[in-house]
Amino acid sequence: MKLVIAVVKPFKLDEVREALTAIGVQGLMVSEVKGYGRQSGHTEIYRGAEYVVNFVPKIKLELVIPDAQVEQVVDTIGKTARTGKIGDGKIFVANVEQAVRVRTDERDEDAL
Amino acid sequence: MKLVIAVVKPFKLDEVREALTAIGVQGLMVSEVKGYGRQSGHTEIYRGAEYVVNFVPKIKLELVIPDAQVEQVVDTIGKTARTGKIGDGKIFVANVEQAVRVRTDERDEDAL
Amino acid sequence: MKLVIAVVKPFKLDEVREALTAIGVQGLMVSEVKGYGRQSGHTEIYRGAEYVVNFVPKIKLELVIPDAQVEQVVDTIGKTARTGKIGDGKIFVANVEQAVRVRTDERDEDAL
Amino acid sequence: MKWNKHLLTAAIAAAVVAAPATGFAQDADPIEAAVAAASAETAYIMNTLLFLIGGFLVMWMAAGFAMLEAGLVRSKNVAMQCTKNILLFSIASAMFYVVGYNVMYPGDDGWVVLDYVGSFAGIYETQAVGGGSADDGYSVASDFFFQLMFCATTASIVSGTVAERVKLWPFLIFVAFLTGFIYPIEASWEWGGGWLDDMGFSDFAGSTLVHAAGGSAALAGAILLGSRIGKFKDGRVQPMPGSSLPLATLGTFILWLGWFGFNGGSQLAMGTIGDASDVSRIFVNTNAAAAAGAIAAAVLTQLLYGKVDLTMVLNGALAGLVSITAEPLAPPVWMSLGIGAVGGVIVVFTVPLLDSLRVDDVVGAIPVHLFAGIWGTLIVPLSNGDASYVVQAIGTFAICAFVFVTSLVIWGILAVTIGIRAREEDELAGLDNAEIGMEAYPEFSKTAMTS
Amino acid sequence: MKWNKHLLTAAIAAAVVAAPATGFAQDADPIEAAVAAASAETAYIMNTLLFLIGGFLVMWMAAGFAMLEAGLVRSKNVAMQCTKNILLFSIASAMFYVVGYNVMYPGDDGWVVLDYVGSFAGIYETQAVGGGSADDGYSVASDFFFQLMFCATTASIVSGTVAERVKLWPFLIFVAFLTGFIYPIEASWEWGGGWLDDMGFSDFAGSTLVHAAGGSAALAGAILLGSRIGKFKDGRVQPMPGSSLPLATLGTFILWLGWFGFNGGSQLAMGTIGDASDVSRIFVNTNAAAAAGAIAAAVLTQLLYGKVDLTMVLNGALAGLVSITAEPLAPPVWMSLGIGAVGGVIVVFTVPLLDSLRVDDVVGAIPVHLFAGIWGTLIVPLSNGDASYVVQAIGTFAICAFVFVTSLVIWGILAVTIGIRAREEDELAGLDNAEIGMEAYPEFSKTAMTS
Amino acid sequence: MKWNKHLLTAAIAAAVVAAPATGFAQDADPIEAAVAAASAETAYIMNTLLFLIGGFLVMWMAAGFAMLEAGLVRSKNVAMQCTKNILLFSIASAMFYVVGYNVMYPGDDGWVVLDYVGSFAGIYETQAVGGGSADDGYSVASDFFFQLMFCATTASIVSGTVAERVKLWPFLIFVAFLTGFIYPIEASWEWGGGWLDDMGFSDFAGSTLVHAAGGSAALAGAILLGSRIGKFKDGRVQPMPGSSLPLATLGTFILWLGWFGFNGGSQLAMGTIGDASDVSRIFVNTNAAAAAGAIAAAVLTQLLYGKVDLTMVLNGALAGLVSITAEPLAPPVWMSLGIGAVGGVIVVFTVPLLDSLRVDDVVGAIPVHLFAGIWGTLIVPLSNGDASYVVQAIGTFAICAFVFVTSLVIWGILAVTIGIRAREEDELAGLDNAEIGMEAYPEFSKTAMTS
Ligand SMILES: Nc1ncnc2c1ncn2[C@@H]1O[C@H](COP(=O)(O)OP(=O)(O)O)[C@@H](O)[C@H]1O
Ligand SMILES: Nc1ncnc2c1ncn2[C@@H]1O[C@H](COP(=O)(O)OP(=O)(O)O)[C@@H](O)[C@H]1O
Ligand SMILES: Nc1ncnc2c1ncn2[C@@H]1O[C@H](COP(=O)(O)OP(=O)(O)O)[C@@H](O)[C@H]1O
Repeated sequence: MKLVIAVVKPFKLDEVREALTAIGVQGLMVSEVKGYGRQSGHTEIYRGAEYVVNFVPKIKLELVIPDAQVEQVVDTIGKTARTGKIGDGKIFVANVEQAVRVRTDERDEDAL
Repeated sequence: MKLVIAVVKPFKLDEVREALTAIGVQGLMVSEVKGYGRQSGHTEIYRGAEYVVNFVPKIKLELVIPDAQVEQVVDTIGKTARTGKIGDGKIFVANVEQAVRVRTDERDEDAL
Repeated sequence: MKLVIAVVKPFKLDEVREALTAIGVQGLMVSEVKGYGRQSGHTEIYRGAEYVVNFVPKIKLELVIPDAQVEQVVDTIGKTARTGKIGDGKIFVANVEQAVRVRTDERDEDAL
Repeated sequence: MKWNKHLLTAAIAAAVVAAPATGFAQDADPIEAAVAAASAETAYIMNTLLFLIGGFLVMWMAAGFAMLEAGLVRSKNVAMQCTKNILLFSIASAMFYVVGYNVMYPGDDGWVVLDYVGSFAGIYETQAVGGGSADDGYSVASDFFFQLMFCATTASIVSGTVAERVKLWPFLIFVAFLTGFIYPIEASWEWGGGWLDDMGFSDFAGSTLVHAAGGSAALAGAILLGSRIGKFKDGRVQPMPGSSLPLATLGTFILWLGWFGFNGGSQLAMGTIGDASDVSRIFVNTNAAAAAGAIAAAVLTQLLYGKVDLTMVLNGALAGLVSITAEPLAPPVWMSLGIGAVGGVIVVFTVPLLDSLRVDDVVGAIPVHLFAGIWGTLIVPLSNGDASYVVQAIGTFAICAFVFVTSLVIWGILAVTIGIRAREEDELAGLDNAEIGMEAYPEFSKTAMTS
Repeated sequence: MKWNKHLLTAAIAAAVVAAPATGFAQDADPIEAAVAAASAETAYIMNTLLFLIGGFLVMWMAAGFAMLEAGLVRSKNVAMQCTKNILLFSIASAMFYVVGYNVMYPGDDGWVVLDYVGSFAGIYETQAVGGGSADDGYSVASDFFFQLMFCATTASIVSGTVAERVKLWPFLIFVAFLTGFIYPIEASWEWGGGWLDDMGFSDFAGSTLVHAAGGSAALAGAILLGSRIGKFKDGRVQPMPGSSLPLATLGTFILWLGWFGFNGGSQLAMGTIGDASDVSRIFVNTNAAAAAGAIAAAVLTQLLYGKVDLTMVLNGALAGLVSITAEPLAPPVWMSLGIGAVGGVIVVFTVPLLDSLRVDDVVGAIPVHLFAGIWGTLIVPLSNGDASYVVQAIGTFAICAFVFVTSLVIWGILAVTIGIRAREEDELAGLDNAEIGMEAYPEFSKTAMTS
Repeated sequence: MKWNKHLLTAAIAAAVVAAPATGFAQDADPIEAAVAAASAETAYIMNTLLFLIGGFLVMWMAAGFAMLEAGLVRSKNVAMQCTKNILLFSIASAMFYVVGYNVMYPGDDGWVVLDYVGSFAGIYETQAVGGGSADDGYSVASDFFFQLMFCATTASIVSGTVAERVKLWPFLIFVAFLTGFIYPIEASWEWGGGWLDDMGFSDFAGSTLVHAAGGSAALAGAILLGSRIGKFKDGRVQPMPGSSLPLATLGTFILWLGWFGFNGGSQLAMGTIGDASDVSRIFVNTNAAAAAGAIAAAVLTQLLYGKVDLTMVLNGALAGLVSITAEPLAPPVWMSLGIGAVGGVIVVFTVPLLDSLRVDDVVGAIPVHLFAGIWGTLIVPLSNGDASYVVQAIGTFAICAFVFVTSLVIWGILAVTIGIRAREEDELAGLDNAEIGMEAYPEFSKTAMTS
C-alpha cells in the first residue's frame, strides 16, 4: 500500500475529491497547511509596513491506497489540481506497511 | 522505527492517549483532519438546501515508535478507539529511517 | 527522496524556515499540532480545578528533499530549533518513492 | 415617521398654541404663556432627546449589520465585509449631509419636480450654536441625525446580499448614489411630503421606504453580479456556511436592540403623555413581532427539515422586525405577534425560493428586507383604518420599482465601466486577500468544506 | 422596583396632588392646576422614558448572556447555545404577554389565591393609541416592556447552566413554564403586592426575585440533567474550557452595561429631582459593586492559584452586580464596593464547591446568580433600615424553594416524558450537529483538548 | 465639558433665576415661582439624564477598547488583553472614587497647590438618598458617574499600546496611579477650574485631557517596555497581524457609538432648548468627523499602498472622533468632516512613522489618541473664536508633558522594582499562558505566521 500526500490549492479540494471518488477512492484525510514554496515571496503592506508573504494556505490530502492504484491516483490528482499557475502543489508517494480498519480490525488492503 | 498514523473519532482522543501512555508510549502528535470515507454521505439541510456532508471531523495521531512496539501500539489504538460504528477510523504504519531529539541531538530509538 | 517531519516549538518556525532557505530548501508545509511528550504533564488551574496539561502546541514541518540533502537538513533544523529546554521537538525521516509537481507534471527530484 | 418634517413642525406648533387654551381662561395672561412656554420647552427637549436616543440606537444597527454579515460570510471574505460596512456607513454619513437630506425634505417649495424629486441644491445647514426655538418642536440637527441613520440602514442591507464577490470601490460608489440620491428621492415621496404622502400611503418607520428599498437595491445588485462561483453547481444549491454563527447572533441582537430606536423614534415626538405612551406601545409591538418571527422560523424549520436552523431563526427575528415597521403603533400586541410570525414564515419559504431562482443572496437580506418589508407595508390597513390596501400596494410597488430600476442602472453602468465583480481567482482566494490584503483571522487553520 | 405597580400609581398620583399644594395658596386656582398638570405630564414622560431606556438596556442583557455563554461553551455547542438564547428571549416575550404579566400584577382583586397566586385570566391589554393619563404616572406599556425584560433575564440565567447536554425543545418548554408561570408567581409575592411585600421583604431590583430565582431553576435543571460526559472522571474535575474568552468578555461588558438599566430602571421613576438623583446614585453603586467583584476575584485567584483566572474575573464582576441588585440605592459607595467584593469572593469559592458536589454548571450561573443573589438579599438590612434580616431570610428562602421545587417538577416531567438530555453520541459529537445541524465555526480546525 | 463643576452650577442657578424674569411681571409672585421651580426641576432631571445616558455610553467604550484590542493582538495574548481591560475599568472605578474625583474637582478651596494640584483628602461623598436640590442643576452622582467614565477611558487607551509584553499586575498598578492621580491632576487644570481654565484653554470633551493624555501615558510605557520580540528584526518592521478583524471592527463601532455620549454628554446640560439643540449639533459633528476619518484612511491607503487597509480605516474613524472631541460644537458640519479627515490622514502617516522610530504601539493608540488628540486641540480656534492658538499649544504641551513625565516615572519605578516586562519565553509562548493560565481560543488550531 502507498500513502499519497498531495498539497493543492484550497479551492481545488472539491474537484479533486470528486475525481478521486470517481476512480474508486473510498477514503482520505484533509487538513490545512501553510505552504512555503516558489509561490511565496510576494510582498504585502500591513499598516504601512511592507513584508514578505512566506506562507500560502494550502490543502493537504492524505490517502492510503493499494499499490495498483498509485499511478491512477497520482494522475487524477495531478490533472484535476492543475491550473498551470505557480503554487499548484505537489504529490508525494511513500510506502505503507500496514493498515487497519479500527471498526472491524480488518487489515491491509481490506482496511482501505 | 515506525510511524503510526491513526485517524480516530475526536471524542476518543483522551482514551487513546491514556491507553498509549499506559503501554509506555512517550510522545505523539495530534491534529484535526476532515475525514472522507464510508461514514460520509449523509445529507443535512442548510437554509432549505439539502447537501451531502462529505467530510467528518476526525483526530489524527502520529507517533514514531520502535519496531518492537508496533503490534502492541496498533492493537491498543484499535481496541480503544473501536465503537463498532462506521467511521471509527484507520491505523497506518510506515517505516521511519531516522529520528532525532532536537534538544539533545540523540538519534533513533533514543530519540523517541 | 526523503520526507522530513520536524516538530518544533512554535516560535522557532521563522528561524527554522530561514535557515532551511539558506541551505537551498525550496518548499515545505507547516501545520499546528498538539504535542504530547516529556514536556507535558505540568498542572494548571482552571476555575479552581487542577488539571494536567497533556498537550502543548507545536509546529510540524514537512518537507521532501533529495537523499543527498538529508543530513544537512536534519542538522540545520536541529541546530536552529534547539533551545536546550525540554520540549524542543523531534525530527523524523522517512522514505519517499515518488514526487510530482502538479503544475508541470515534473517528477521526483525535479519536482522538489 | 408618519408625519413629514413640515407637517410635524406645524402640528407641534399648533399643539403649543392649543394646549394652554383648553385648561385656562381665555385671556392671554402672561403667566399662562409662561406655563405654555415651559411645556413647549419640555416638549422640544423631549422630542429632541427621542431623536438622539433613537438615532444612536439606529446607528448601532450599522454594527449589527456588520456583525451579522461578518458571521454569515466565509472567513476568507470577513475583513472585506467589515471594511464595506464601516465605509458604507461613513459614505452614507457624508452623502446624506452633502445632498441627501435636502433632497429628502424639500419643504414646500424646494422640489425640482413637484412631489417627485427634491432639490439637489445644497448641503444640510445646521442651526447656529445655542439656536433652536420652541416653535420648531425639536432640534433640526437631532432630526438630521436620526434620518441619516435610516439612510445608512438602507445601504447596510445591500452589503450583505452582494457579499463575497463584489469589488470594494464599485460597491462604495453604488452606496454613494443610493444614499445621496436614490433613497432620498423615494423617501421624499412619503416623508418629504411628496406624492405618496398626498395619496395617503402609510409606512410608519419604513418597511418599504427603508427595508424593501434596500432589498430592491440588493436584488438589482445580485442579479447583475451573478452568483458566487460554485453556489449553484450542476443544478444543485451548494450551501456556503458562514464563518461564525455567534457573530451572526450578536448582529441580530444588536439589530433587535437598535430597532427600538428605529420604530420608537419614528413616533417623532415624546413631549406629551400621548406620545410617550405611543412610543411605549411601539416598543412592545416591535419586540413582540421580532419574537414571533424567531419562533415561527424555529417551529417551521423544525417541522420542514427536522432541525431548527439557527440562521433562519436569526433571519426570522429580523423579518418580524421588518414586518412590523410599517405600522408598529396601531396593532394590538397579539396582532403584532401575528404580523411578525408571518414575516418569519416568509423567510423560511423565500430563502430557498430565491435559491431556486438562482439569485445568490449571501445573508438572506432580500427575504428579510424586501419580502417581509412588502408584507409589512401591505398589511398596514388591517390595524390602521386610515390606510387603504390599494394605496399601500401602489406605494410599495412604486418604491420597489423605482429603487430596483435606478439601482440596476447604476450597478449596470458600474459593471460596464470599472466592473463590479472580483476576478475569479480573487473570489476563490477570498476578497480579503485580493481587496484588503489582510486576513480576518490570520492565525486560525481553516479548511473550508463547501461541500 | 421597591414599589409594586399599584403602590407606585398611588404614590405618583399623591405627589401630583400634593406638590402644588406646598408652594401655593390654598384655593384651586386654574393656573396652579395648569402648572401642576404640566409637572405631572413631565413626570409621566420621564418615568416612561426611564422604563423604556431601562427596558432596552435590560433587553441588551439577553445578548450579553448569549455572548457570555457562547464564549464559555465548547465550540461544538456554540450554535446551539445561540439558538437557545435567542429563542428563550422570544418565548419569554410571548409568554409574559399571554399570561405572565397579569399573573405577576393581579392588582387588588385579581388573585386566584390571595397574595400567593395571581390570575391566569388574560393577556396583557395595552392602552389605546394616544392613550395614557397623567394619573397613571407612567405608560403601562413602558412598564410592561421593562418587566418583560426581567422575566426574560430569569430564563437567560438557566440557559448557561444546563448547556452542552440539554435538548433544545425540552429546554424551550421549560422556559415557557418559567416565564409564563413560575417567575410571575414568585415575583407577584413582592412586586405584585403579595405576601412578601406585605411582610416587608425588600428586593429592590431582584437579587432574589430574578437572579436567585433563575439560579434555582438552573440548579434544579443541572441536578436532573446530570453532568456532562467526562466532566467528573475518576473522581477528578475535568476542565472543559470555553471556546472564546473574548466573546465571554464581551458578554460580561454587555451585562454590566445592561445592569444600569436593570437597577437604575427599578427606581421606577425619574420625574422628580429626588428620583433622578436616586437613579444616579444607583448607577454609581451598581458600577462600584461590579468593579469590586471583578477586583476581588482577580486578587483572590492570584493568591489562591498563582494566576488571575479571567473566567472568574468575569463571573466576579457579574456576582458583584447581582449582589448589589437587592439594594443599589441605600448603601454609600464604599459599602457597595464591599458588597460587590464579597460577591466576587463567593464566586471564587463556590465554583469549585459546586464541582465538588458534582453539580455541573457550565458557565458558573449558580454561584453568580443564586449564591451572590442570596448574599445580596440577606445583606439589605445593613444599609436599609426598613428591612429586617429575618424577613429577608424568609423571603429569600421562600422564593428559592418555590422556584427550585416547581422547576424540579417541570424538568422532571419533561425528563420522564420527552426526555431532557441529548443522546450520548450527540453530546460527544456536539449539540450543534445533532440539534441544529450546523456548526458555529465550520471552517476552523479544532482540536478540543479536554484534558 | 467646557465648564467646570462650580461654573456649571453657578450658570444653571443663574438661569433658573433669570428665566422666569424675562416673560413675567416683575413681582415675585408665588405662581411665577412655581413655574420657575417646575422648569428648574425639569432642567435638573434632563441634565442628570444626559449625564446618565452619556455615562453609560462612555462606559460602553470600555467594551469597545476591549474588543478592538482583543482583535488586534495575536491570539496568544487575547485572554490577557481581556483581563487587562476589564480590570483596568474596575480599578479606575475604585480609584476615581477613592481619590480621583476630589483631586479633579477641588472646588474653590480644596487645592493643595492652587490651580495645580487638588486635594487628596477624601473619597467622593454621594448625596443622601432622595437628596439633590434644583440649585445644583444636576445630580452630583450622575456627574461623578459621567466623569468616572472619562477617567477609565484614559486607562483603556494605554492598555492597547503596551499589549503583548507587559505583565499584568505592574500594568494594573500603573492604572491605579494614572486614574487616581495623574489623570485627575491634569484634568483639574481645566475641568476643575485650574490654571489652564483660567488661561482660556479650550478642550470641550477631552481631545487632550483624555485622549492625548492617555496616549502620552501609553508612549511612556511603550518606550520603557521596548518593542515586542521580533517586531523590528534586522532593521525591518515585522507585521504581527491581529487575531480577529471582526472583533476589532466591532470594537470600533462600539467606540463610535459611545462617543456620542462622550462628546454629547460633555455639553453637561440639556435642560433648555439651546442645550438640547447643541447636544444634537454635537452628535452630528461627531458622526461626521468619524465618517471622514474612516473615508480619508481608506482613500489614502488605497492610493499609497494599492489596497484599503481595514485596520487603518478603523484607526481612521477613531482618529476622526478624537480630532473633533476638543470642539464638537462650534464647527459647521463641513468643517467637522475636514477636521476628522485630517485625523484619518494623521493615522495613516504616523503609524509607520512610529514604527520607524522603533516605538512598538500594538493597536495604533498613539497615532489615534495622542497625535490626533493634539491636532484636534490645536485646531479649536478655527471654529471657536474664544480660543487662541497659543493657549491651545501651551495647554496641549503642558498636559502631554506632565502625563508623559509622570508616567515615565511610575513605569520606571515599576520597571526597576517588580519589573514591567514579561519574560522572553512567556512573551514567546503568549501572555495568556504565562499570566492567565488559559487560552482565549483553546480549541482552534493556530499557526501564527508572523512572517
Ligand atoms: N519540497 C517540498 N516538500 C514539501 N512540500 C512542498 C515542497 N515544495 C513545495 N511544497 C508545497 O507545495 C506548494 C506549492 O509549491 P510552489 O513551489 O509554491 O509551487 P509549484 O507547485 O508551482 O512548484 C508549497 O506551498 C508547499 O506547500
Ligand atoms: N484510504 C484511506 N486513506 C486515508 N484515510 C482514510 C482512508 N479511508 C478512510 N480514511 C479515514 O478514516 C475515516 C473513517 O473511515 P470510514 O470509511 O468513514 O469508516 P470506517 O472507519 O468505519 O471504515 C475517514 O473519515 C478518513 O479520515
Ligand atoms: N514518539 C514520538 N512520536 C511523534 N512525536 C513525538 C514523539 N515524541 C515526542 N514527539 C513530539 O515532540 C514534542 C517534544 O517532545 P518532548 O518529549 O515533550 O520533549 P523533548 O523534545 O525535549 O524530548 C512532543 O510535544 C511531540 O509533539
